[in-house]
Amino acid sequence: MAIPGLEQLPVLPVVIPLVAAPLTLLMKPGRAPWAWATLVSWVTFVVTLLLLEAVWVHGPVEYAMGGWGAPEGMSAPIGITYYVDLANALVLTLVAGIASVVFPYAYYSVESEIDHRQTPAFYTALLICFTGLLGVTITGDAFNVFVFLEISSLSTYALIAMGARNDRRALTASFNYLVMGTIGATFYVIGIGLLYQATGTLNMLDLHQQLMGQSNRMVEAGFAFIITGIGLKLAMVPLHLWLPNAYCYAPSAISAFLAATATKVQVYIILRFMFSVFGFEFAFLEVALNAFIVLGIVGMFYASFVAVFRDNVKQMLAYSSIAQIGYMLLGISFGTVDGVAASLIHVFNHALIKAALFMGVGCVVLRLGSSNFAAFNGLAKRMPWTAWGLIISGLSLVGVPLTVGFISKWKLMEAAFQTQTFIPPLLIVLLIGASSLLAAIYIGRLAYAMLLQPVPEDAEPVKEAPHLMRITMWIMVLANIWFFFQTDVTVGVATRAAQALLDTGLGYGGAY
Amino acid sequence: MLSLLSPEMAMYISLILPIFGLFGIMLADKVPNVREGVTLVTGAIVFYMAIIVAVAVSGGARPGFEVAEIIPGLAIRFEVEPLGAMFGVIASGLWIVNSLYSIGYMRGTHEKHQTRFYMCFAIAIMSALGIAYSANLLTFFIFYEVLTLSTFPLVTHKENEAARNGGRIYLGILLGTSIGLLLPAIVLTYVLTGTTEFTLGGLFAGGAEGPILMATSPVIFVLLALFAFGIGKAALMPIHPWLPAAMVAPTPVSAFLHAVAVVKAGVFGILKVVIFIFGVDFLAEGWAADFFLWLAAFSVLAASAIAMTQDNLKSRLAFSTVSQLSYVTIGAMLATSMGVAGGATQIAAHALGKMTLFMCAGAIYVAHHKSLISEMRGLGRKMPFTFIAFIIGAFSIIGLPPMAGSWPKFMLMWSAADAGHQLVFVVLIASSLMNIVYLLTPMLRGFMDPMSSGLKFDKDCLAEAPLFCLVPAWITAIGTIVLFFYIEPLIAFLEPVTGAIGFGG
Amino acid sequence: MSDLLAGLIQNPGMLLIVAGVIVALLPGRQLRAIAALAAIIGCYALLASYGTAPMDAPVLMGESTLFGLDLVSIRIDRLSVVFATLFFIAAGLNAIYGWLHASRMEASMGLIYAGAAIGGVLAGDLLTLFIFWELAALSSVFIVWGGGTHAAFKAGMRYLVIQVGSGMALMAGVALTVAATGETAFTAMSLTAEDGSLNIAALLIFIGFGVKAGFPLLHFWLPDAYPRASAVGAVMLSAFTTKMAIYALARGFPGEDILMLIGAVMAVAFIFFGAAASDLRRVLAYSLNSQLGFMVCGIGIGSELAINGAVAHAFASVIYKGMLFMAMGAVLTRAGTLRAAHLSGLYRAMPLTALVAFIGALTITGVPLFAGFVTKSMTISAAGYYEHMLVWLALIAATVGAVNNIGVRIFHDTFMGARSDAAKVSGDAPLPMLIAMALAAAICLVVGIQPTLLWSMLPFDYDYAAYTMDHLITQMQLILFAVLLFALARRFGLAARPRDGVLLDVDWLYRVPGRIALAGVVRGTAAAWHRLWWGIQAGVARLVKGLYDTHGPEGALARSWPVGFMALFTAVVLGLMLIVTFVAY
Amino acid sequence: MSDNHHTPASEETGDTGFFEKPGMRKILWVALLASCAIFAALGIYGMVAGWMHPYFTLDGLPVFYALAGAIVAAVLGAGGRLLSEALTKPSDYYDSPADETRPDDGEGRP
Repeated sequence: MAIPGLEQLPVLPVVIPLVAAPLTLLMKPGRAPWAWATLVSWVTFVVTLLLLEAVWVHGPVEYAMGGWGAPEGMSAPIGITYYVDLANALVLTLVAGIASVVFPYAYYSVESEIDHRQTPAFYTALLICFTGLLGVTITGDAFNVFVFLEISSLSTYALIAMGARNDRRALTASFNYLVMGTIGATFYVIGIGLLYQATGTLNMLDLHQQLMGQSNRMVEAGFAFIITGIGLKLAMVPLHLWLPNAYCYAPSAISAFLAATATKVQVYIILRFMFSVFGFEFAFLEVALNAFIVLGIVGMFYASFVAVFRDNVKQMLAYSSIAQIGYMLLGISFGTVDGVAASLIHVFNHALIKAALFMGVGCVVLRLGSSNFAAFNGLAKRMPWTAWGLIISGLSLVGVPLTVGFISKWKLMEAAFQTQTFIPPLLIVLLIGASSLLAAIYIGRLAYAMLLQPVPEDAEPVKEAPHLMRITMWIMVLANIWFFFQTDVTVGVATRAAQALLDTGLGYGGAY
Repeated sequence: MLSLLSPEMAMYISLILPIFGLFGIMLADKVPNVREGVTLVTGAIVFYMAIIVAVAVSGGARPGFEVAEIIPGLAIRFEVEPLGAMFGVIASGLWIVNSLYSIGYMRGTHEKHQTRFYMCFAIAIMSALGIAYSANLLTFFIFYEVLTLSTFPLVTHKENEAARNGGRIYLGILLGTSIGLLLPAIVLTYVLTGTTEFTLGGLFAGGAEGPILMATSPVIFVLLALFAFGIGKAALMPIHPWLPAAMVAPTPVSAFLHAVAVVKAGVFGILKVVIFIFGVDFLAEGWAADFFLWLAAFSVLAASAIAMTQDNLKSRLAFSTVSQLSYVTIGAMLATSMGVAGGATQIAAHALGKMTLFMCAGAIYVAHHKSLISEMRGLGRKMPFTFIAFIIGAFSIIGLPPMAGSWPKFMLMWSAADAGHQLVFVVLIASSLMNIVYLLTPMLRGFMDPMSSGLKFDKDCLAEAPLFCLVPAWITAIGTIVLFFYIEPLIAFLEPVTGAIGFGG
Repeated sequence: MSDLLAGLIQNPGMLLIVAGVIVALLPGRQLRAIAALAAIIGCYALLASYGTAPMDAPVLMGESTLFGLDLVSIRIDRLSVVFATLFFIAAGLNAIYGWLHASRMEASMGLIYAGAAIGGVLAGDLLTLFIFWELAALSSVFIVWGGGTHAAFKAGMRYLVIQVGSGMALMAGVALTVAATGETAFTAMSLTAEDGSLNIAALLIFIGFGVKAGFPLLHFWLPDAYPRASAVGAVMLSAFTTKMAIYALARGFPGEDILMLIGAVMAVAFIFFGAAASDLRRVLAYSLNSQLGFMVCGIGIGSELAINGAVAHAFASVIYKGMLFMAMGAVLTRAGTLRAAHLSGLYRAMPLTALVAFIGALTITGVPLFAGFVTKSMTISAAGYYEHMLVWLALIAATVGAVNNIGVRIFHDTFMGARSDAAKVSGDAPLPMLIAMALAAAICLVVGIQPTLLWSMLPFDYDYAAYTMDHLITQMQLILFAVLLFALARRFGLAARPRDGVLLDVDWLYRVPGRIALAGVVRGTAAAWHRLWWGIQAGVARLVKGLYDTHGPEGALARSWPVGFMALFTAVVLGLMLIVTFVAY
Repeated sequence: MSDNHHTPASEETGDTGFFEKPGMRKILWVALLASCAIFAALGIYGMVAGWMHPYFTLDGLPVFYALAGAIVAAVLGAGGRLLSEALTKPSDYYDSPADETRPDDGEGRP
């Protein structure tokens, strides 16, 4: 680190929330845990921003936990290494940024949806989950990924289950997620085990070095286990079945937070493993990429179709998330800098979009107690701020210009045109367009209900959502517009990050 | 024109003012006179601004400004060239006429949600101006979509089952083609050239460095196809069904769609793409345009044939529009300077003519609640002024002097001769003759045909539509005649873009 | 004021058009008639002030630029001036004739029509010609509709289509011409290009002219529409459209050989149709068409004498044909019908009209002392001088045809003989009609007696002696023996009037099979499209339903599955993944 | 063209006008025949004497024009009749007869 006094920077994003989480549990139910969690998220966000800036200016940062660097003469580092390049710095910032908006937002929503006495536990779990997500992103150690993955997952199960006060089905959803998440984690750890068997290292950088030229059954199997495991966590079609209900029955704030962060982190892991750990020398990568094209396209369409017919807005958005993951997979599958950049950009943009949407739905749930379509009829007249926020972020989801969704679509199409895969580029682009149209249909349905449907006649008058929720939601909505104009953060960083990822060897060969 | 405003400032104002107008309309929800007053004042100012811009453009200026550069080579930027200035003047000018007419129509038929109606109009006109002034494909695309979305509530204004179905088709086709085809076309353009700026002489023609692609490359064909079908507002067959489907809207909306903004935005886009993205000469070198030329020619005839079978006056007019729009496409795809000039003048001429026709159709509906042609026999005696205006408009569409519609036809023929596509002559002539049959016959029957005994009107009792319906129709009807005589200034105005000042120019 | 308008408005025809619009707004028939007459005189004065110029040194005025082309609104030379003058005379006569009977529309459109014709013959370039050409079509169709019947409406629609078609052909030809040469000057052109191939541009223009000139097979609109107009309207129609086309041919295609053939066919063929038609104005229409053949032949011959003859005959033809239409109009006004089978013996009630018809018959058949004699002789002489025997024979035959169709059918059968029921009319033609007819008759006589008055106006200075013994004797022989034969036929009951009914002509082709074919194509296209569109809609509906069944809330692909299944499924996916991995490697 | 006025109907109706009087008709017949004879004779004389100038050999025939007039008239009479027989259809062939009448719409036309 060239910046004096910031040597410890890479570790802070994990340490701060990790330390803060148990403290939360000690607090009085009510406002204090919330305020504390919010404060933590903000501090973390500032730290991640500093980290991003540092990486942007000075290149990748390596941090050996407890000073256990690679001993003299040994190539493999023994201890856990944190390794931050632009790719994970971007995701870190994203996760922390989303948290710093969603946490404040959560207050009223949590008050109404969670048992008052459970609030300290809730915020504790939330902070732990936050820690896990950051840890997964930041670590340079394959096994450490598993650890943080489980940290975040376990807390997530608890958080989802807390939705049971509103709807008992949250329990089932949480249980399902638990089973599936555990399976996924298990697969992942088996995969890691196999790789360790083959290479004797768990450090990602080192893994890459060791795997170079290796292509035996064990590595193949490890690859398959890792991809399936992460794919499961990622809700990659056809392994997505746990996701809709989990998102749907979770408390509103949790839906917003998870939708915007959890799957995004998994996309980063996939990227990391495919390009940094295995790399292009790995013969099977091509096959996997081709499979991703198909899975991506299938996901884009299949999940969108389902979303079109859903009567519950949260479920609709959940399925939409699955479809959006299809875009990210598609970007990855191109195996080019542009493609991976497009994927990263979409990770970022989609987080903004989905956060805003779920926050909007949360406002509606707070006031109307339901996220069914019927509740949205005439919403533009009853809760104009919420409705217009939903519309704008919905347009962003569709990919309408002036919103970030457009940038995603644009970069993805641009990347698609420049690829050489077994599907003609033009066809891929047209399919992207077609699936955007499906998004237009389900968002259009929502917009139609809100704008043009009459308010039910027997409806009682409702107030707008509390200022806090509206403001935080609109911060997200405006971010959707802001990052259309400010593409340095997304396009600029993502392109360089993708470059770094694709450069053989985790940053050794790259300038970044 | 003496003006304290710079053309750039005028552009800012004309793009932003409608939004203020929107809020003004919203605030004046309960006071219809003030609300419509806001609309008209906004319209007048915007029109004035459009004229300032046009005057500056005719003086050789190319006012413009950049809002933001999104990605290198991809910016939201405005710059006005003559074609856009013309479209801006047409759209903003006819908006005033249309607003006047809307007042008569909406009050005459006691429509609901009038505030929303005027608000949507304000957004739509803003986006039409945005389209007119856009300096690149991205900006064009943005406002193109805004136009689609803002007109959707207008199309479904009646909120019944038919309106919803029509609206679904309208939105489905327009959004579908624009996102599904136009956006890929724009991206591909960007991928190939690194920019989407409208460049005089053609982006693909490449200027001094030479073309980026061979003119005969299949990629050019693919791109042209994506653009031609992607700009669904140009209603090239088979992308046209949204236009008849949108006929469920109140008549001012139809007039707006057909004459003021929407379809004009489409064919304007086609012209822009041909002139500024491909380049006229570049396109002429290759073979790609020929397919679309004949498709447009087919469109002209087939749409006319379908129009003949429609008994609903408005849907007949809708198919007539499909047919007439393809003239512009023909002009563009002939890929000669005279062709694009002909297409450009057709935009203006058709705007005036079709506007008249729709407003008359609406006036008939307001006054007598008749929308089927078979019910209009002898009605001309009851509302002669409406019918005469209609006939003038129809003459213009047919292409008879002294109405403006005759010049584009002549220029297209000229261009067809230049390009060596003599078969286009047959299409244009047949189209004119079919126009007579399906546009003129029903209206003249209202006058010239003796009435059947069942239909007797009092001799002295004219039952015209309200003046607010009638006067706008006459304004545009007279406009077609005026434009006939002032075609030369228009050609000269467009010359820097089209390169057509006539023979040897 | 725009360049174009500034140029056009100097054209007296354009001014007359403006006057026509104003007249439309005036109340009262008398006032309208007075205004119309004033406008005609005023505009004529303007034309007269421009003077005249020889053919090879025309005076050009009202120039403007359009599309980089030089437009010339007015070209003054002897050819254009004589036609313009003729049209002014015809317009004046029409105004007087319709003093009491012209409707508002007829009064106004009649002026516009005349103005368009005048503008057209004065036009110095093809584009200006096109403008007036279409204006003439546009204004005249209202006169057809002035007939006020449903049949007139339909005939008018057909008329408009074919007239606009003529204009469009002209436009196409002009477009081709300007694209090739950049010139729009309306000068003589040729159907064959310099390399001997067909000149498409000229051909299109030729066809455009031919439609209005009533070329055989393109003529059908004429006998279709003219008889449907009102009494006043038919007179207006007879004067302008066809003569404008004759002017255009004389200007554009003098000496084009094919014209001789076309003219000869016209001259002969239409006398047969005239003989077979039962509606008297239809008889006149065919006769008019046959007379056009004279002029077309003259233009085809192309010598100075022949062109002079064609122009002179056009002049006379407008007057006498107008006069005959006036007489028939008067009969229609009084008797209410023009079906030959219902009319005879009208001279008792309408002696003056009968006299006019008689004079008309004498003129058209070419009896000496009447205009027809001098004008026909020129063309026939030209055909003789230049050894075009077929043309010459055709023109002789056409003269005999005129004897039958006009002398026998129009004059004798209608006005002479027993008084029919329809002939029990209230009196002779109204005064304004009589005045107009008398003026026309006077012109016929003046020209017939003092032909040099007309000679001086003709395009070329050509000293032609009409009143030679040769001409007198041959012409009288021709007429008298024809009359004798018809008289004998009547005497011995060999001749009968044509059957009452509709006489089929070429128009049958498009009114029956053409109509069916067009309707078939139109319906077929529409049906095909609608089927396709319904198919698409039904397909989309089916697709949506199918998707709903699979992806809807109850669909297999969207249901919530039990966790056991999910786990199992995950295992399956992993298994697949492993298999693929191993197999692929 | 003071020609034939022989119409049997005139006797039947008994409505004889100026031209239907038998004396008048006789005069007209005589005048017609006489003028025919005169011009035929003049033609023959002119041709024989040589002060008439035929265009072609065909019209060098002394009474060519007389013959031509008579023959064409005969052909035309027969031809017209045939054409009428062949091509005349009932009045309602294209339009209904009602279309031909001008309905009284109680308004007068524009």
